Amino acid sequence: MKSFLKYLGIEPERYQLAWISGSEGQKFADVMAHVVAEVKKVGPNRKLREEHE
Amino acid sequence: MKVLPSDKIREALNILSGEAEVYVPQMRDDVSGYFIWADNPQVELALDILNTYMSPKNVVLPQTENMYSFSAVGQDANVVEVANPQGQRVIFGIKGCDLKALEALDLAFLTKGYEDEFYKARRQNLAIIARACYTPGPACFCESMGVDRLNPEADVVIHDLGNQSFAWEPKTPKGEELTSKLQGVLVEQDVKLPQAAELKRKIDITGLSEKLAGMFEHPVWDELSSRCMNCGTCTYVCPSCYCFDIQVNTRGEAGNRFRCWDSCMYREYTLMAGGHNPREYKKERFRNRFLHKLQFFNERYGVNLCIGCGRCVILCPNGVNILEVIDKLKEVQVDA
Amino acid sequence: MHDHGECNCKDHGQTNPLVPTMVKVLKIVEETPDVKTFYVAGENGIPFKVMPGQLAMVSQLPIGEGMFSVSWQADDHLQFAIKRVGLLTEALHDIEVGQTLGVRGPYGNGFPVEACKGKDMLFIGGGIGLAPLRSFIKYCFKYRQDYGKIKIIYGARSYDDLCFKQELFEEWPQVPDCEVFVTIDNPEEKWNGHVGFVPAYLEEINPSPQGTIAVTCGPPIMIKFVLQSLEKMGYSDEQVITTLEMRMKCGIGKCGRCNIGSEFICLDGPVFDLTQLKKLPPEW
Amino acid sequence: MSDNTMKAREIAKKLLQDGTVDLVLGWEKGDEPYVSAPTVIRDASETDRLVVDEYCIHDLAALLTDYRDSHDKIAIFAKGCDSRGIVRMIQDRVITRDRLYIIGLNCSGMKDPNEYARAASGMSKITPAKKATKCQSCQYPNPIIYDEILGELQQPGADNRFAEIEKIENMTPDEKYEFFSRELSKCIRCYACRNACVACNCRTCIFDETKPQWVGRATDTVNNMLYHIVRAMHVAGRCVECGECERACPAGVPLMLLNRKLIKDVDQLFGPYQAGLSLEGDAIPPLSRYRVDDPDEFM
Repeated sequence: MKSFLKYLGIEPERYQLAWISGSEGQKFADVMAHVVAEVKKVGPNRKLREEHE
Repeated sequence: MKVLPSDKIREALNILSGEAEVYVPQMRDDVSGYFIWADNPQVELALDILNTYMSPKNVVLPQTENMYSFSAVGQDANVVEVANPQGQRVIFGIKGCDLKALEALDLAFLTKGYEDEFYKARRQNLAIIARACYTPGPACFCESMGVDRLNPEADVVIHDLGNQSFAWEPKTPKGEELTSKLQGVLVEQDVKLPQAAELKRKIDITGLSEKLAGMFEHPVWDELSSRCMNCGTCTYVCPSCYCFDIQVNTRGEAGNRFRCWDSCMYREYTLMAGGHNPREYKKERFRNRFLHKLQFFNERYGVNLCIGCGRCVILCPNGVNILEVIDKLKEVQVDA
Repeated sequence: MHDHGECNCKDHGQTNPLVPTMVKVLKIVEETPDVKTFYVAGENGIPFKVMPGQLAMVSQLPIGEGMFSVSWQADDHLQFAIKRVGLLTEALHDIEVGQTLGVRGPYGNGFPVEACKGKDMLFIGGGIGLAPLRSFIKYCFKYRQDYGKIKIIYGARSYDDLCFKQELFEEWPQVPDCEVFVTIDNPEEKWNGHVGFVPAYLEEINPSPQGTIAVTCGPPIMIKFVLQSLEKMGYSDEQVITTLEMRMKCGIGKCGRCNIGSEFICLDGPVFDLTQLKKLPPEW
Repeated sequence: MSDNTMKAREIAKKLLQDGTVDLVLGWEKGDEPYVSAPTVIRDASETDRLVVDEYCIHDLAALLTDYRDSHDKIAIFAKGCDSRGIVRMIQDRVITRDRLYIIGLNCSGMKDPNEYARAASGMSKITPAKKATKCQSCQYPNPIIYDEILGELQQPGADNRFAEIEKIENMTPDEKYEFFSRELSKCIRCYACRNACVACNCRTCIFDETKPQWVGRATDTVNNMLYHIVRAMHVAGRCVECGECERACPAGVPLMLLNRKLIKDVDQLFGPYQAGLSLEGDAIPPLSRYRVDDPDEFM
């Protein structure tokens, strides 16, 4: 899925997978921070969005 | 007679686009259809091909059309704004067969107790510049379906003189109005209209509608529908198929209700909430489409719904051919 | 094309027949575990007049629209009995009093109330099929003197599934010259009435076709068997009326899906008598 | 190909006469020389309607979904790609192998009747190719499974199936999105690609669902893209690359660019795998089974 979305032009940073168990709270926080940083770097998403006319 | 020279066509379209949305046949990659000229005037006009794959019905019945927007907050909701597609429209280059389909759509949308306001708004202020058809294609059988291809009922009829310039023949007051708007580009020339080629395909459907009335349970329908795969291609490219679906598009506390094309070939077209489906199987849906084309519409409005343009014959992936279907239906014995 | 009786479906609030007018839900009555009756009205009373058997499109704007028979048109409100089967009906069953809904209509030809005057009436209903019949039954009670003897045969899967129990067991049997026969599919302890399917029960009661009009509505399979039983019992085609159910989207005979042959259920129907039905292809 | 037609008719007549099968799924000529169309024949006397020629391009396996609930025994003609479609149908439990009598055709590449119809129609100026696009780089011209075989063995063509894919992969994200949104905005949602596809054989398709409605029916670019992304993902690992979706599309959307990308990914990520090549145990599509050594770099 990740490679397919990249193929369609969605920046890879926008679609990330992580396997975090319920007890790994810290890892969850780190992954979230990482994702936010990455997506901020890429900027607001204009793709696959309905433009309201 | 007035003539629109080939090098002035673009200019004429730009003039008309001043006060109206002008729909012209254009080629998008290898799909041709009727698109708004002002959207991309640089694209070549598809006037040198017989007809467009996508029929011009999207001019009066867009594939997706917003009906009304609403807001729904908590317990109360109300309609905010109802779409009202006013504004002048001109269709340039439509042929006699598609025009006859437009008449069938008028019957469906504007008669029998209710008028469809959205359709009416688009249809009423539509000026029609029709193209007389001198060079029919192999799959055309429009004359057997009562289409006058050389003299269609339009505001202006244009005749292709062979060198991409068109004889311009206004027919109605609206046509005269268009002519006066374009008198800067039209030139006066005496002109010889080309010789009309004969139609290769003729088919006689007299009495077919009555015969079909007694053939609902006939086993021929199994055989005819066996090759169909129930996709929606034939209904979407057909100029006279008009079935639509009403859907809602909700974004939080606001949204809009829109309508979009639908096809009787889809299983969920008649699937009811409780699970009952009067046309559950492919044969029933296939039969319903052809009966609607050749019998039901005729019984209800007195006109056939098939106008012989041949698009479904050309574009069906599995080679279902309405001409073969008609021949088979005529040839089959009805015992009851 | 059937005339619309005295109803004036042209002068409702909206000129565009596809755009709903807003109404508020005044009262919700729980008929059975999956059927509720909704009492709705606009600011100035009923949004439009409705004849028995006519339909209206009820819409919860963000969810969707659905066509329902108007179970009764009182002076100040409309009643819809709605069974929970799909996306919209599930949402409708979660709403409370005060909710705003969209309504448009009335659609369809409705029952031939004039033509049935002076006749004995036989109503045969199954499950939620009683909802459209109820509009005609209450109309007959309202103008009781215009109609002869009334028999109501009604069945459902179980006791809980019987709709309008209060009217069925208390009110309607008190109406002069009106008999009510109720059955359920399989026996239950707290039920000592008749047990069995409606078509079988109908043949058991065997009401004479003399001067009678039979009106039936229910699941398609029940209608088909009831029609056979009525024919066996000597009812001529003109004496048998049914109201049918199809998927409907526009309600004004345009979108093309509710057709039986060349007739549209939402416009030329939903009420047909057997002579008309027999002319149409058996596809409903 | 004409002696194949003779043989095909004999086989079909024999099968119908001795009751091995109840119906024959093959092709018959339309009223134009370039039209061969699928047909179902149940009566032995009508088998001379059958034809096997260079326009018999349809994957007849796609029509098997009409017989999933019946008990008919079916004789079906199958080229290389069609036989992979039959494997797909069997693995997806649409039909069982014993109900099928497969008449294999070693295929040297077909012409696309639709392309010829469009060229002859006067509605387009394309010149029809001698060999249909879907047959250009065909790797499996000979049927994978069959009960009887017609024609000589064929050699597979050069394998440049993924040339286009690599070209797109090297584009920038914006170029890629621009390309696909333009191509997919042409889609008119007629679902010919879904109905022509042997891997799309669900009883109730996700796009017919209304509770909830996953993909809107509006034909704006986003809904179209969502439709094609979801459909491509659903057939990922199961698509037998028969090319019927692209051939059936009236709007000319290059659907194989999506499917071939997923075929390449599944092949590389989940071990060497091509769909529909064998009915043995381990040939189950990789995305339909779990293996401990499946890649999971996100763990």
